[in-house]
Amino acid sequence: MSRRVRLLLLAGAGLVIAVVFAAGCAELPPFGSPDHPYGERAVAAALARHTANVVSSVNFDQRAFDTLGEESILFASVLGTVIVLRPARDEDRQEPEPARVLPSTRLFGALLLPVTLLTGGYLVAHGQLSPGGGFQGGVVLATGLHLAYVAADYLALRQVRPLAVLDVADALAAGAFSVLGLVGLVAGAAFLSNTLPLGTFNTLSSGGLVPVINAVVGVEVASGVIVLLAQFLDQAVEVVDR
Amino acid sequence: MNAWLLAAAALLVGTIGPAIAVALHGPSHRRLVGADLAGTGMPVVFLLLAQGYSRTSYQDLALILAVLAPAGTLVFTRFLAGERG
Amino acid sequence: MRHQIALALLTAGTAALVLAGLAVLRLPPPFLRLHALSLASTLGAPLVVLALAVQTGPGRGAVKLLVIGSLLAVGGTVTTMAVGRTTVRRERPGLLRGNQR
Amino acid sequence: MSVFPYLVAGWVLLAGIYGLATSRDLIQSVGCLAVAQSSTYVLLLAVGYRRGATAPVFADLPVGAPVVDPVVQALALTDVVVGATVTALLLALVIQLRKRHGTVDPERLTGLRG
Amino acid sequence: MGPPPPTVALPGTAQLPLAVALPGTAQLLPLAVAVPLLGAVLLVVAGRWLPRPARDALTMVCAAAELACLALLWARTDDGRAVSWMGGWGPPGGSPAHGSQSVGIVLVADRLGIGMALLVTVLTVAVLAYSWRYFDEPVGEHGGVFPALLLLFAAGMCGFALTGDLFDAFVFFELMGAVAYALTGYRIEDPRPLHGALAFGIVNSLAAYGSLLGIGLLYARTGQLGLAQLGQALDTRPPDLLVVCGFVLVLAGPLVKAAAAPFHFWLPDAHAVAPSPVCMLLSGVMVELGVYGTARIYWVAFAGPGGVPAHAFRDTVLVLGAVTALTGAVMCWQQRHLKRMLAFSTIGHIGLFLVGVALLTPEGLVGTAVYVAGHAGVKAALFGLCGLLLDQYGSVDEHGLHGRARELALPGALFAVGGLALAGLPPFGTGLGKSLAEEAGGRYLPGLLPALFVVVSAVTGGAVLRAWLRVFRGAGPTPGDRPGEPETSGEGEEPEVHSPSRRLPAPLTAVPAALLLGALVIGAAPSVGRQLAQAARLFTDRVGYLAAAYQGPVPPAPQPVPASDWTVSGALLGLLSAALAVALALLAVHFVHRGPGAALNRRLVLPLRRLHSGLVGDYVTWLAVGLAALLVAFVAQR
Amino acid sequence: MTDTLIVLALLAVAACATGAVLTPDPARQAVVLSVLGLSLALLFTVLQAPDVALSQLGVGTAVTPLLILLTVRKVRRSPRRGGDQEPGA
Repeated sequence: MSRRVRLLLLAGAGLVIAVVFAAGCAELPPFGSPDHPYGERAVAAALARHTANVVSSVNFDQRAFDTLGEESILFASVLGTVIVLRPARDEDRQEPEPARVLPSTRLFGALLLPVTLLTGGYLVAHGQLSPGGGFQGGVVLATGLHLAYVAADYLALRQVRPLAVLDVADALAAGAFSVLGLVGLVAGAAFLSNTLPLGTFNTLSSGGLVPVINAVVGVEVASGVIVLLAQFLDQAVEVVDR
Repeated sequence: MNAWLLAAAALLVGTIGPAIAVALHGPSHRRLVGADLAGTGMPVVFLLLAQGYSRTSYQDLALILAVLAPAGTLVFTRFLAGERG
Repeated sequence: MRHQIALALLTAGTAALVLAGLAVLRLPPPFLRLHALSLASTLGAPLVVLALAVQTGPGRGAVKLLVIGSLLAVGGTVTTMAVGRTTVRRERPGLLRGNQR
Repeated sequence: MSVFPYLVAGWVLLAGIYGLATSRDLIQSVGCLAVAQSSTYVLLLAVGYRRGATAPVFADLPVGAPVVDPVVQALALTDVVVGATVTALLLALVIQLRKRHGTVDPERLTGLRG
Repeated sequence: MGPPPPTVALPGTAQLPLAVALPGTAQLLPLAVAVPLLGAVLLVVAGRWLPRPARDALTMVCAAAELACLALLWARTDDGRAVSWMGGWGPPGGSPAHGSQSVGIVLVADRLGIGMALLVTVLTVAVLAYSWRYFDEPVGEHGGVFPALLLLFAAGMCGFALTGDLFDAFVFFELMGAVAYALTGYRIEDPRPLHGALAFGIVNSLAAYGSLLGIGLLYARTGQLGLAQLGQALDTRPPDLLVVCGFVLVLAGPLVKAAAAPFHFWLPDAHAVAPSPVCMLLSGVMVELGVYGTARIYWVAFAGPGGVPAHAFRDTVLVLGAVTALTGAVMCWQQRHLKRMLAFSTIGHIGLFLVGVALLTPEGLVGTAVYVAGHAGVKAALFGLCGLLLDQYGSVDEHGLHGRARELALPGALFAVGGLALAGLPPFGTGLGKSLAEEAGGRYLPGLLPALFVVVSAVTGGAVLRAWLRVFRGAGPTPGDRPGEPETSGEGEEPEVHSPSRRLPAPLTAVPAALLLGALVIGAAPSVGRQLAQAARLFTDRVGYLAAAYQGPVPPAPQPVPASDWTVSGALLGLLSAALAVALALLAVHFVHRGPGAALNRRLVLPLRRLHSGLVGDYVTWLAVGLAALLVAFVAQR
Repeated sequence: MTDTLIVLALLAVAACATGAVLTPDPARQAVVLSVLGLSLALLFTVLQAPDVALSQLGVGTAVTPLLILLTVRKVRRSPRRGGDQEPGA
């Protein structure tokens, strides 16, 4: 198919999709309408379970099964990336050279690294109270660790990054999620039921299972993203063709 | 309608808009100027929104961005400078 | 009274940031644009944060705001320098022969 | 205004499809895929918005205050994670592809056709 | 405010006395997803220390546990549905009147869903047995990753088959997608798998995002995510453009997964190059799950008065299926790369499955169900045999292997049997399914639809038999190359194992043989068909599904159980297509240069082959064109 | 006022998305994508979804552009196609 034909086909198809989509949207409730039945129910359910952040309640309690699937996707993607980027037979590793970095950058990175890790931890811990949670905090933790790379170089990063441990931590956290689900079954309730004490509203331990799953997700996301980024950094910096 | 939201809207038009415009043109390192400006302006917008909506918990957004945006920009400068390591 | 001070600071900060934005847009030479960047991070952002802190009043909230503000100022300065170095390398490779590879 | 956000979502999707269809670089294709995905966030959150309401986080909010729909936010959150990980996986494939094929231009990959 | 009353969902079926030791029916549903997930974790953690035999044994134990779980579920559900609300978030107070008031995710399993999950697990076990001595897997750090990915794949597919929630289906769709991309690109030393995996990944992800947009639109209208709840909410007002738009967008994902034309371009690229054991799963069951998803979503959510009219769905999907079937058959005949040939034959059969589903009758559905089961066995066996050829000769090229596999007597015989079974030879499951679907189709479009079934199965079976004659019998002259035509040769493949001179490992023959035997049993044992017929009746009972999901009393299904036995005409048509396949193969091998169809070939077939260009950009364009066509079709028939 | 903010954020998203697909060079696209991530986070905030905005900040402005940049770097540094620099740089 020539480029011209492709563009013509695409233009035609795009036009049709655009027209029908726009016409369909015209039938939607207007933007900002007050009618959200599922949302109302979710809010009530979250408050009944003493979880202040309703989004966390939906993610880690009411629709926790989705999150189980989502964490499995993360786990599978990390595994897949590791296996796709595994060293081939005709590749070598090359020790990277220390990099030259502006002194201001180095100082800034060194200062910021602890701040980032603290912020990430804070986001994970407050997941059921304020915006944030395991996922957001995990990403911040993982990205924060790579400040070591920005500030110094790859060699420094490798020293603060126990990859083998994180690899296992990622897997264990993924497994812990399923195990938490099984706890409900063993307790005679449904899979992933919230069988823990609910605690006082608006405290760090409120919400029963929510803070636990939240922490598990935080560990999984942080270690998973670090392993993921490590694979790419290895490729970009270390691995060379033989 | 309050002054904080008004200021946020002004920043969106006056700072973020130009930043996006710059980020959409030219070679990478010139685009980076736009990205950097957006990285500076956006946390301020988030703080103003937090105040304007009277939701102090939105300030976390600015905090996270203040931590992540410089890291992102530094990574960009590192790769675009074409050096090794 | 506190509100008025806050509004004044807010106006000044917003003006600085908008000025920086317009400068980045209108100034064609890449090195002049960098000045606009540092205007935004060292003047505009701290002023707005100060306005917010004044509005909030003394307490933990204000401290958090000031921490964010200082992060912004420091981070902005460092990134501006880094962007500047990259720009120099790309646009005037001769200037930094020592660092060239 | 009553449909504008939905239309923006549609626009972003079509833009992503256009980028994917015309891309000459597989890394850029993956970027376009990320753009196409952002249309889903826009639509989901626009659907959940409610005028005059605020975020469904009751730590600093009286119970009973009007809040926007938390469910779509949870869905969008899931979607963000899924998108990031799939992007990583696809980029890993691109890296290996470049090693084996020596190119990331889809037009120069002729191993599979007919 | 206190905690709400516990709303633990209990199964609607009677508890066996065994239930003290065994998990309850409702608990089995999440277990079917959790067991392989946990197995994958175990393998990744322990795999780096365990020696290979221990790892393989551990994998087998996990797969067997999963199999036991699903078999128990199959036994317990009989003529009913198992329902399980995740986290106990069922209807408030457990009352069916509040069925639409729940906030949780529901898993609903009837025997078709469990059957798909069982098929997944059986094939996974077969694949694990097959790859016992197959790969030289990486060791150490990456040990255990391949079986872990297989288990995750199984978890994703089982979750997709059992869920009763639209967004949850999206999540599991993405899970099986992500694993499938990684597994397709598993052989990183060879360039083509990476190319195929990338095309697969981009097209599938894009379609999944389309589905999610559709889910967003439907959520905006109804405020529901559960399939049953969604269907009920849609029925409260007449359908409009929004429903059509949401329906088509939601179907984008399943239809791309099902590789319906013109969404099919990724499939031959991916299946031709994925490791053979992975192909067994991809072609055997993952693609069929796309059809299953299409059927389930339509039946539960859109078959009501507020959804998409039955005639619109029937006519549109019939055309879609017919186009898919013909495209698959024509392209299948053109291939010399054996795995690519099998991939196109899968597309041909998918077209037939779509036709069977599109009839919207229990009869068509039971035919499709039996057909899918039989096809899974046959196709997996054939892919397994291709893997054997790859293992022994480092090639899957029909021309390059000409006569070279004469010494492989047993695999050769199996390959021939597979070809005949693919053509629908009685009493294989494929033959029974084909006959049942033909009969159901003949009632809607007499003559035309049965002819489609016969032609497509004869051509795809004939292509396999042609390859058998050339590769295993050395019949006819070696065909020359076709310069200037787009073609994928099967030569120069990186062998999947790096010790080609070794003895033929036993599982490489035993597993395909067992799979073919399974396909035979499905067709020959009447109880299989009868149970699937009951399942098909249950599947088409929308009212019953809604009631079950709401945990209310389920009214008895109105339709009679469709017939599921061999008929004389069906058996004759099966024999006819098998004979046609043999004739086609013989003609092609012995009269290769004397085709009167050269002009036809140039006019029609060559352009079609050119369309399969291997370009991701083209595939995305076709995806958009297909969506636009579906939108036009459904809007026009509203 | 809130509607104005939402419209501005939507316009920013649409502009960045359009710009990103029209940028053929992946390194430049990475810069645009990071700004797109910022715009999306802004949109989510004005749509009162700070949770999603936070993860978008992490993923959209940090992780995805970083992954793309690392891929670009790997691809450009591979020796089989030497001297392939960013066009126009």
